[in-house]
Amino acid sequence: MARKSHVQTTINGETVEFLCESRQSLLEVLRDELHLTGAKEGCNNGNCGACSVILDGRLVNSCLVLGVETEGKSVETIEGLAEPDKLHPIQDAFLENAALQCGICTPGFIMSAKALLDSNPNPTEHEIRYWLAGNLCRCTGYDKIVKAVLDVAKASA
Amino acid sequence: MPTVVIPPLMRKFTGGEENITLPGATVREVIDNLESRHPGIKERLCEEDRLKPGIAIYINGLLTRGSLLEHVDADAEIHFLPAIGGGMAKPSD
Amino acid sequence: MQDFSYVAAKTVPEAVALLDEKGEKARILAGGTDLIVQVREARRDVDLMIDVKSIPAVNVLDYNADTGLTLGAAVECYKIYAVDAICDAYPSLIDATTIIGGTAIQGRAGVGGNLCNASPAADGIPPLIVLNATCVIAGPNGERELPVEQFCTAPGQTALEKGEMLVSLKVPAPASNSSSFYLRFIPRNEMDIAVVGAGASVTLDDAKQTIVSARIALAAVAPTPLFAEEASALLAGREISDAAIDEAAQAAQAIARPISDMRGTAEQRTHLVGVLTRRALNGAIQRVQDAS
Amino acid sequence: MAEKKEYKVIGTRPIRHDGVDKVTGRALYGADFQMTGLLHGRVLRSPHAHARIISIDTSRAEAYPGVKGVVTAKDLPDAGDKVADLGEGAVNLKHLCDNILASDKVLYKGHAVAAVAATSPHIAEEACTLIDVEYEVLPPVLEVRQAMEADAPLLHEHLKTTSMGETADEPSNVASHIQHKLGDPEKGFAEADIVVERDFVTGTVHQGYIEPHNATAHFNQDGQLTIWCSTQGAFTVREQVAEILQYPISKIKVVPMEIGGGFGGKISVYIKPVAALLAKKTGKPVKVLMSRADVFEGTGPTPASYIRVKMGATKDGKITAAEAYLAFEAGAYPGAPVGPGAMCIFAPYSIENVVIDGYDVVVNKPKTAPYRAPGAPNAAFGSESVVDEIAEKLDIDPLEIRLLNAAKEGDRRADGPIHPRIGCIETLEATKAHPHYTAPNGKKHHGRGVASGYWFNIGLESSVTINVNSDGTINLIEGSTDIGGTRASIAMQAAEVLGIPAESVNPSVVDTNSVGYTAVTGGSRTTYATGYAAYEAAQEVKRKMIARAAKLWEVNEANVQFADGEFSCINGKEEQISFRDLCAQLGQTGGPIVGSGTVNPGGAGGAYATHVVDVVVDEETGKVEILRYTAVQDAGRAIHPSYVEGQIQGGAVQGIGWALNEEYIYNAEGTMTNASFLDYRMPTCLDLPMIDAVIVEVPNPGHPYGVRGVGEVPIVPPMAAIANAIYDAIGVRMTELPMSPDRLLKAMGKI
Repeated sequence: MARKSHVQTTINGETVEFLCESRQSLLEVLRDELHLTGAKEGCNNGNCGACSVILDGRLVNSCLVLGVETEGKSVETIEGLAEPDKLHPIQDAFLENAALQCGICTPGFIMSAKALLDSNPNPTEHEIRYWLAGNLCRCTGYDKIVKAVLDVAKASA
Repeated sequence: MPTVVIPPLMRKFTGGEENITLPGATVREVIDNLESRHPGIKERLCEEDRLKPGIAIYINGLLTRGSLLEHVDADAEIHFLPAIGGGMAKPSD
Repeated sequence: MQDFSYVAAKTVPEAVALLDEKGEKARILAGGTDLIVQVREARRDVDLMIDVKSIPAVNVLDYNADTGLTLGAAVECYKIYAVDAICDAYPSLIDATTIIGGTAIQGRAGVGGNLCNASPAADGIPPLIVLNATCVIAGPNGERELPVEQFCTAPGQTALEKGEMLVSLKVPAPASNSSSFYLRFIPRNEMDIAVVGAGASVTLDDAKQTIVSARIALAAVAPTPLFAEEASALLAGREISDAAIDEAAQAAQAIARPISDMRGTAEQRTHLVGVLTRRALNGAIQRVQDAS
Repeated sequence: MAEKKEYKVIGTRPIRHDGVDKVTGRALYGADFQMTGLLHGRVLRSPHAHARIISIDTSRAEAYPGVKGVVTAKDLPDAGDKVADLGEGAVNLKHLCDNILASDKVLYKGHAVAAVAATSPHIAEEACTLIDVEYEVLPPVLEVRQAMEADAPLLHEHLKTTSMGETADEPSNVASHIQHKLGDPEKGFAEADIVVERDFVTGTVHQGYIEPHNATAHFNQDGQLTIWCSTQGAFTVREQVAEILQYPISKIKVVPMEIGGGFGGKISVYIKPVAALLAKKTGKPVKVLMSRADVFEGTGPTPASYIRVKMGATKDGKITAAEAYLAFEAGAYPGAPVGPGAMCIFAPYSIENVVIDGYDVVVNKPKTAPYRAPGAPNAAFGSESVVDEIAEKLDIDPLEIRLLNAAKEGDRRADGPIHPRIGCIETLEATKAHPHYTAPNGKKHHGRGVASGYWFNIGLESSVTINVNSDGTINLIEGSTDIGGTRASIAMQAAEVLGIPAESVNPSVVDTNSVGYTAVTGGSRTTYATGYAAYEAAQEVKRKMIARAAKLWEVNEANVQFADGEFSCINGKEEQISFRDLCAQLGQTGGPIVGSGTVNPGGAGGAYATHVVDVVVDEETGKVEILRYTAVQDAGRAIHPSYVEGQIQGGAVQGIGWALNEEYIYNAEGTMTNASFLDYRMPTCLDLPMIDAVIVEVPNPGHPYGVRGVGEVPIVPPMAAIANAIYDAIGVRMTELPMSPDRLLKAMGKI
């Protein structure tokens, strides 16, 4: 049996400890060990963005990070975005704009949009499309997703 | 009386006739009457008192459940068409 | 996915010792965007991943207008294009780092890892070749340097010997009146692997009308990224003209040895080498001419 | 007959009911399901496209630490010669079972051969490599025309061509032949001044939903089987699993989790019966997940096809005759959507003389599954390209020629039935009036194309139950899995009936034990048919509420009227009570109120779409960029316009992917070489402009609010529209999909 390592990390502001095998990705750890199933597996090789999380302030595909690599690091996931009584403005904008259909890509898109707006609060449509190109959506044709992100940018301008 | 539109691939049974008007208040009656006029055609449409898989019935342009018990109006137009495979339209019993 | 061990090395000697001890089945883990996928898909057999991201030497990102750039092997793409001075000095490197994967990939992947992965289609390698970069390699017998165009030896194979690792890349400071350009052809606008990639650097005379020197490099048209040496040499001393650029493009086409695969056909690739070489050269020239 | 009138809820854009769960990551999809003691299953798949299985030895896998059970086709009941009649049509049961786990032959690379349950997914995966399968490799058949040749290797020794009930004598890869005929095509072509005939080829494409298939199964000690999964239809999962396992429906409960896209691809079952078999064998709950490669190689793509279209027209543009030959790849087992393709191909036109032949042909590729208007996009690529060419040769505007020949109410479709009220002309007129169509378009290598499309839509069974709450809200229970906002569009129809806000409806999608039979979310039927059931259920609630008001006021029910959410007394008493206030009185007036509706409506009402696209072609690289895109569609009545637009935009973009880059690329051995999201190139947002969705409303008389299905038809026009735009840009007619850069370079003579 594969050996497990002890890892201590910060997830959505809380210190979390877990045991994991070296071969378990951060995505597997989040979903299977910590039951944070908001990040989704769409391709498991970094091409769909459904597993996007923010690691030490930078957007990453959690399927391409090993769980053991997160020792001492800070992870933000979709579960940590809303306040107890209030959605994050990006979440509101996705709802207002009907920017989701099946919803499987939505957590990834929202985390990706958050990382974009954190570093560039007022992106152009092209900048949004460039930044979100690593997130695949098969339902919406992206139109309403891009509009939702533009709305958030406008509101903060 | 209802009119049956004979599918092109079955017109050899009807001597090329495309539209046949015959009595019947249910699909079953219409098919039985069709069979007595053009023997052999029922075997192509039905097996064991059910419509063959792969064949669908449209009455007045609407897809039915494919039951032989389906009611047929006096002026109805009946089509036997290939059932739409690929997961779309053949309802289950 | 096969089971393996993981070590976060603290120093280059520690990583080198582990590599030396474990041999082929030990791999350096930097961004992991290629390695993790390869192991997951059973395309690479690995017993040990040596995470080098906490080693200071592989995280250096230092640019000096006189001495050039030192780029640690584990520096992620996004850190490179965040530095304005690097964007100005090495635009081809920025062209590449902003198109490797998507933004999430760029949060992990780096140019050093791109080089060590040794994909023939790597976007990061042609810019390094045209920018005259040198690899700084550490091994059991100390450090050595190698021109970047000699680093890749076959698909997925490098000149690294047993126990050796890439520590950093050194890129000379750009000459005056010089610039560089990298582009690739992909069917989509992002997220694809290059069907063909072409990089070019040029140095022009003060009038910006004559090419003093040029370097051209190609991706995805041979088992390794190629330095198009003859095509580059053809341009030295030539006045800028469509004819000169066409000649160089043809010379570049002549060295392409592409295959047909799911990403493109051989004839398409050969054709694209010509198109992209022209565009890369014109792009680099334009950048020099646009600079005030 | 639904008339244009004012609605309070319909046509508004409320926040969808499941929205907050889906933007916070809390919504539970199939793979998110957790359970104590869960085992993880993985499937071993064939490395060969066509081979006989000589032997399977699972002993090494069974001995591997952590492995709890291994299953193969031997664990399935003997299928014999039975025909399974399923929600997806009549299917040979052996074919159905063999596609779950191959028994004697593997028929495509990726065909499931065995499965392992273990304590971790990694162990299950490792154990799969320890299963020893001996194959006798056979030559693969990878293309439809090759498969139809007399000397082609046969996939199935006993498969014989059927044509409307008649079965051929000799075995063949052609499973069936269909034909539609109208008028006298020969005469029609003789009357034409111009005849255009072209061949078209389309590649194999996948639905490309982002969520891989998943299933968790558990057998209770009493034999009760529960399956938690993502599916387009819990009831069809129940039926298919019951048939495959030969297990009573009453002992199977299917719990539909949230579903991450389907587009037709999550109707057929793949790993659900496998999870059940593993659960049975191990006595533990087992979760089976597919990888992305499994999804590409092991689940239904939509067929590649060869299509020949011939159309004739008079000088003034009247189409006099049309002929089509459609040969569709079914994949490994019969069932290509050639029927719908044949139904739809000329449906935007009123043509007197038509003949259409369709062939369903097996090849060594995964068995195809429905994909958004299955069959129609392939067909329309051919017909809409030919119509464009006729228009060009006659120098008639492409929209004008479509208007001149447009199908309308009362016209006979080529397959026989007569069109009811349809919105073909209205859609074309709206396209003509759109500023996009008249915007300047003359730059070098820029082009504009248009194309139309038709999809018939379906009705089928839906059931809804409404429980009235004392606070004036209702709980709406439905069996239609919500893939794109249908909780909202169904709830809104009930809300409209009861005069309450959409927010006062709590919709739930429940398991197969908890609601009446409901067919799949597919065929663009959900807002139409389940909405219809919700309407009926709400009507029952309304009737019962009227009875309560009558009781409260001690009047006859006939004296109670309901309008705008208020019950009032007519004839005599001055009484009025709101829906909400009356709900608070339910206890006093006789207890809870439950309304139910179950429907199987026949009047789904076909949908038309016309798309306009501007492209620019890079003449040196062959790359096509989409610059502007407008999609006009008759929705009958848009219940929630945002989600109607979303369907239109999403369908158009899937079509753009199909048009430009998406295809299964096979090597000579029959291995798909691009089975990943890296190399199966679906559009990213950087490849697209905004998609302008224009909703036309020609109410469907077959629905109380005039709803027509909207989900499928938007994928029908894009391929031809883009091909026509490319022609406009560079003067080259592209007849092969995808119109990828290398094909454009070849067509332009650059390579």
